Amino acid sequence: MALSKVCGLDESWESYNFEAPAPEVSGMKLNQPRLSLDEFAVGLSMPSVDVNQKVVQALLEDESDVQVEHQKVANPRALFLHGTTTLSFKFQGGVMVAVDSRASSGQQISSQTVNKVIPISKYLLGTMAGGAADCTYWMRVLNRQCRMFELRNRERITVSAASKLLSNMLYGYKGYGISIGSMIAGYDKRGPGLYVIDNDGLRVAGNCFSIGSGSPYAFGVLDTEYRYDLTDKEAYELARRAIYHATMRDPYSGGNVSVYHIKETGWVKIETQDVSDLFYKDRGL
Amino acid sequence: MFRNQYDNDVTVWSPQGRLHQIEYAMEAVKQGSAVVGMKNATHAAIAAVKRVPSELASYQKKLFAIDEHCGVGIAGLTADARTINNFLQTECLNHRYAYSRPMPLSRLVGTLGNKMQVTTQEESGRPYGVGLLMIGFDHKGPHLIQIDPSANHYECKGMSIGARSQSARTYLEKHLDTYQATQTVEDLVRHALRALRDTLTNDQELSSKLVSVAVVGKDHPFQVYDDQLVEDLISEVIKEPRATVRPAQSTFAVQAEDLMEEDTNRPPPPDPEVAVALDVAVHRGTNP
Amino acid sequence: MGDFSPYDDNGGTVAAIAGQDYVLIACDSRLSTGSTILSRFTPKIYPLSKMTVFACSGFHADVLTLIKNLEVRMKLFIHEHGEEMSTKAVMALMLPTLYGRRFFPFYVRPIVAGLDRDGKGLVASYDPVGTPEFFDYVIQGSGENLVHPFLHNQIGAKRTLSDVPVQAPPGLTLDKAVKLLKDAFLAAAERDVYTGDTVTLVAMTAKGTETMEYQLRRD
Amino acid sequence: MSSIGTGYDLSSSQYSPDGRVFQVEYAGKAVENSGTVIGIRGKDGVVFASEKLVTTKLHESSANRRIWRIDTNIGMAAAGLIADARKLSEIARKEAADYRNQYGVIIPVKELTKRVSMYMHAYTLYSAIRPFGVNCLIGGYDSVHGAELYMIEPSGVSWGYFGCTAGKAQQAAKTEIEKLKTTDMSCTEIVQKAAKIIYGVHDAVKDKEFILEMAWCSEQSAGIFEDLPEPILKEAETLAKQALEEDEDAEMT
Amino acid sequence: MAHRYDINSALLRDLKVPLDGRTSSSHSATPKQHSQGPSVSGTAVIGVAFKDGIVLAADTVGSYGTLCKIRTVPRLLKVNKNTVLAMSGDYADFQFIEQHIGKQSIRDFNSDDGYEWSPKSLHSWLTRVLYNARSKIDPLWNSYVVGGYETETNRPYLGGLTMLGISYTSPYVATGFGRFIAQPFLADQVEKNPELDEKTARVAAIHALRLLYYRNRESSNKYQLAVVTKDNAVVEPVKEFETAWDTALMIRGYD
Amino acid sequence: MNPFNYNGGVCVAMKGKNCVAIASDHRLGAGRLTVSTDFPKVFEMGPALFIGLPGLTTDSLTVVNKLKFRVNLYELRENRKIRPHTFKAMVESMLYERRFGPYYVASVIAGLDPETDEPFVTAMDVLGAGEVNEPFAVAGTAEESLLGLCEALWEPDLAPEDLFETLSQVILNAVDFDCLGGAGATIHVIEKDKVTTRTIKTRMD
Repeated sequence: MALSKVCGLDESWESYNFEAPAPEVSGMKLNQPRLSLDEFAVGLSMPSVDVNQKVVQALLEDESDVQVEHQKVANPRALFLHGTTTLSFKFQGGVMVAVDSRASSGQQISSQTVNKVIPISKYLLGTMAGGAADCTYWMRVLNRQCRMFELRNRERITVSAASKLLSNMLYGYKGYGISIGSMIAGYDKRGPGLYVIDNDGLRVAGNCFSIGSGSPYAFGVLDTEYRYDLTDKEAYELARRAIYHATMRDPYSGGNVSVYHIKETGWVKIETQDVSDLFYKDRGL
Repeated sequence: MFRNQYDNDVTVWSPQGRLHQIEYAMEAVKQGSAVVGMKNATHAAIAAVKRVPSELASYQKKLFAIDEHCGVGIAGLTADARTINNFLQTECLNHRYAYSRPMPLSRLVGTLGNKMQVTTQEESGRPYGVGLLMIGFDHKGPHLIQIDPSANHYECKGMSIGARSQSARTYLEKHLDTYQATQTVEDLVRHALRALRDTLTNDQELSSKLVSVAVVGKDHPFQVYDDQLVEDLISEVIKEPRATVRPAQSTFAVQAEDLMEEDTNRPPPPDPEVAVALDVAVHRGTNP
Repeated sequence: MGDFSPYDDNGGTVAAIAGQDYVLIACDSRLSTGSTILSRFTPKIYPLSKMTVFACSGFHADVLTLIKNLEVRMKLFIHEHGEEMSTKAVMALMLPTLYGRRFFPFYVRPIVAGLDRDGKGLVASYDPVGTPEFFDYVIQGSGENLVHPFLHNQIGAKRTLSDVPVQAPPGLTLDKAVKLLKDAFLAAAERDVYTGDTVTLVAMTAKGTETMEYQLRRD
Repeated sequence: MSSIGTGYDLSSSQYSPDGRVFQVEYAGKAVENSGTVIGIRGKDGVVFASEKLVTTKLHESSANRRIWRIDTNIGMAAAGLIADARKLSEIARKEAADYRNQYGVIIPVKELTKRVSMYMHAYTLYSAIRPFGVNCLIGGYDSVHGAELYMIEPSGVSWGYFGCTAGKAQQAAKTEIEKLKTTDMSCTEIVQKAAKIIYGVHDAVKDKEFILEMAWCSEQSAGIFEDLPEPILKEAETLAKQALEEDEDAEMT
Repeated sequence: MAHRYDINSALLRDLKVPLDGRTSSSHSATPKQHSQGPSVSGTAVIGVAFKDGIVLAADTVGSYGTLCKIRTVPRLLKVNKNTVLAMSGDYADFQFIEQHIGKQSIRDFNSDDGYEWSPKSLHSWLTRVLYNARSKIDPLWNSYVVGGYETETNRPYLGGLTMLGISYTSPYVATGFGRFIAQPFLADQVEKNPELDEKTARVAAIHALRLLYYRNRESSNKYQLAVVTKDNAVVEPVKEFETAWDTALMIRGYD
Repeated sequence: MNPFNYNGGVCVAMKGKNCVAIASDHRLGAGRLTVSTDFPKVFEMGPALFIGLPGLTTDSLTVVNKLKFRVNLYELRENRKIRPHTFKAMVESMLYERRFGPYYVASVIAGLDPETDEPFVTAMDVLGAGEVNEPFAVAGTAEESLLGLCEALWEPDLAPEDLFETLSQVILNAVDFDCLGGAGATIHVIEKDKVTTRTIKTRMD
């Protein structure tokens, strides 16, 4: 009864009283399905977590469409983009970042031209491995957070702080199936910085990382030739070669190799090259 | 105005059964610059005077789109209008979301009226200090609806609210049949401009800098005219001699207007008594 | 849970080509579920604004909902800014819209196509949670694997990946593009049971929009 | 009203020393400023008539309705603040819909009146809200309960009536209705009487023009609450005007 | 951050064991789900558009599994003079929807502003309702055919809708089992004769039901038709159609 | 893991005018590792008869050996060259023998009839079910891409050179979209008196 609202009575009062409890579906706003306008706030809002999360999670556990008695049960996760080789290492000249550009869903190549380096600020780069949308989205969120930090504190955010922000956010969503393996690389007042972040909230600092399906091959090259005192030229060549060789051996990596160098003055893109071109150049063909 | 112990709160009735706070809110509408609206068989139009606070400032926006099929012109507190517009837009969006067709104007104002009514009955807020002229087109044809801070709304043939709007109302009453019979939007808008012209002081003249125009109608989504279009329409109207405001024919015009007959240089006529909250003019008496 | 699955795949193919001075979008009109056809008269192209269209295959209920959501967001933008969203802005809007449902994703294969302010064509495709891809041609849906290599062969094969243009080369005129997509859909309808009935082509240029329809296989 | 202005009349949560709640009484004043509304219950239905005062000819004749349909066979008419009355009509509709949902039948007029009057009463209890400035006439007809008519006052008090009035000329109108044997009359007859009453009590000097708005729920309307059909309304108006002129003539001579 | 996810409350929710063996209705650990599958249900319905109207057809069985629980139950709902709804699937869910449609119709009637359900708006609203329900993993177990005359465009309107919220329009629609058996027949009829008249459309609709009856144990030959034209919508009384079983003798190999 | 995706690879064959062509890619994988980029999957069964066997490589090699043995035996016994139709039947029955423990190979056969010089192509699944009336045949990890390309690019009565060009476009563009295929391709164009074998470059990643 409308009266109950005026009297400030608890809604549950109704159901204890003479009236039969309203069916729960009435919560579906059947009369007029309305939009939740919160969802339409312009800008970035956090993805919503529904009451039925567990049910949906169970549903999406598999990464492919399931065949049940000849009837395909559609599963959007089958369409998410995956696969990668990314690497990053510190050296005397700053931080190198290099990535491939292939995105695949299943064994099908969806794209050969994905940009897997996401600029967070002039001094910060993030790399993308795992779910492409997950990475893109959370990097956008991180980008906003970093800018807020700068506006509030009148100084650049450190690589350490930026990576901590991201890992904190991801930890909040732990167990919900987000897939991210990312390196946050940058240059701040403490010098070059490099962290690995993953979707469980892990955050580790280090000198030399590679992430993705092609990372074992990239490590093979990197670990052999990596020294801290590489010249800039040598560092570019090493980064490029590590990615290139990984793409040759890993079916889920390929396309272009892009090389970035983060210096004290900010990051610069060194080059983007088609790995197929590199191959034929290599063989002198 | 006299001090009055019953005018502090919207939740207090005066011994005469009046709600002074609502009446005061109605006064706020008159602080806003004038808006004129009218309709013919197929279209509805609104025109408004936009104020420019200084040479360097841009003008205050007067006309707002609510949905493809409707929009409003406002007079009074712009900030309050923003809340109302938001509400109206959301309602229209929701209706389209559920039913894939535009919300009928009667339902839209109905919901708005009920929302506004709450502010006239509860202490937690104050009544909205803004009047609206809403134009729209739905299955029933074109609409012009006046909405007051008192939460009343009236379906109108023509109407004007805001500062010096009585002069425009006089025009609207006098030419009621003429503009209702217009065949084109342009003719309709010209009438709106003429009515609006009557609200201007003598040192002002219609121009696209001063006037905004919006129309809506059959197969014509709500559209705020750009300056060029407005200028084109104005150019004809300003060729006409400026009317001496002469409200004589009006059945309901307020007495004070008669003063205007001889001397056009006198200050503009005062606005009429507010017909507040009730559907009838309440004669102001002294309080006990 | 029982046997209930909240998802279905209603098939269908959508494709688009961005040209120097046009954009061309194509879709079939078959809506199927499992082995049966629900409707042969449901094209998958939806206009969003004067400059932008949206095309989408996948789970039709999600598609319809996604469009409603986009329409709401675009209208709010108009209310806020007093003008329609540019094609580029719509393309950017897709990520938050799709990612907002990250934990209960739309099963959709969307394409956004339109003209930029200079009348150049723009197309973008997305995965179900919003990863964008900007390219001069895109194709999504049940016939994707069949037809994508063909378009690649006709448009994109000879170029190096390190420098992929956003518009197809000037040599690919609108007429050629129409023929190309028509052929592509004929091929898709030939081998993909979820694609067929009618191919609808929408060509947008600065001058206006033109819609063409051709019959496809109906079996 | 000896206590007016003594400070005990500023809140509806406050009694005056002589035990009155002035705010509720003042709200009643608002009703008395409004155009007259009458409701009459006959043997086969109820009829509402309202004197809709016209403040400007710029308003459409449909503007400012004061009679609303609440459910298929129940209507409501109101005198007082129209915005308040609209809100109450909305509340009444909700209650009627809820009842229908719950029990699958139309709400009895008595039950509806009870719920609306409880709602209005709640607004007389707190200082943070004000009483409704509305007299609410609720009436309906169905074959089981027959015709029913109730009026709720701003205080939340409600009574059943054979005929009730509210607004400016409520006293005069009441006197007129009392002259009728309403229980024996059919709605068709009542319609003409009601029109005549409204025309009769209208104060043409103070309020220049008005529109007669009428609705009924009767056997003739097939148990649907609806606006009086145009021809019947026209006829009643003509008769009322004639009667009025005759009266005036009689007075003159 | 309207939907900020609170990990603790989710954990607590999962761990909570109700002491009295049942969960409180408003905060249950597992989301409430109504229809896990259809109970008393109706089978396929048919819709055919002709050149100035539409025909909907349905048999009148409410079956409970293989039991023909109710022999005569109306599965066509006249919403107003422009709009008719045909249902298949769970009957209780349909009644729930029916109640809400009625509620809104009364609201429209009360408002007296000439605004009411149109086939398109009903189709759109039902789509949202069914989609919302499926999104709660709590589906309303129904498919619908919405038919009518759209006064705005002055054309007949015929649309289908599945329980997941997949909605579409088509000159011929069949739900459930009808998609396999009736739809090809209807397609043939409509494509052969794009300017179908009412009479042919009626015959086609009844024949489609007959075809279904031959192969569907959940249907019967008692049926109802609804015809909507520009001026009116009529849901006709229950009738029976003729059947011929002489060819049945020639069918071998299924026993 | 799907055994077809363990080693990867594709085959495609196409009819021309009095000629037929068959092609395969060069990649050999082992799960998520590319082991070799020089592993064509087309095997010669006679002067104008070839079979492509993408699938699980260990099975492919076994099948090839067994088939070669049976073909030799057939030709010795019959004292004539085996016809593609006959060969198809042979493959069919051999694969079906393993109905309940199949070889994980799909097969593409291309050849000219030794008597009529009629072009012949067919493709078969693991159990030997095939179609003979299509002008092209595809198998392997990029099956759908190949099919789409053939459908769009194939024309009737292609001359040997055109056939080569068309087939190279088909395989080239198909493996560009396949993670598990690529790394070069070999194409055999079979005419009445000669077989032209050429290797083409593809992307290597």
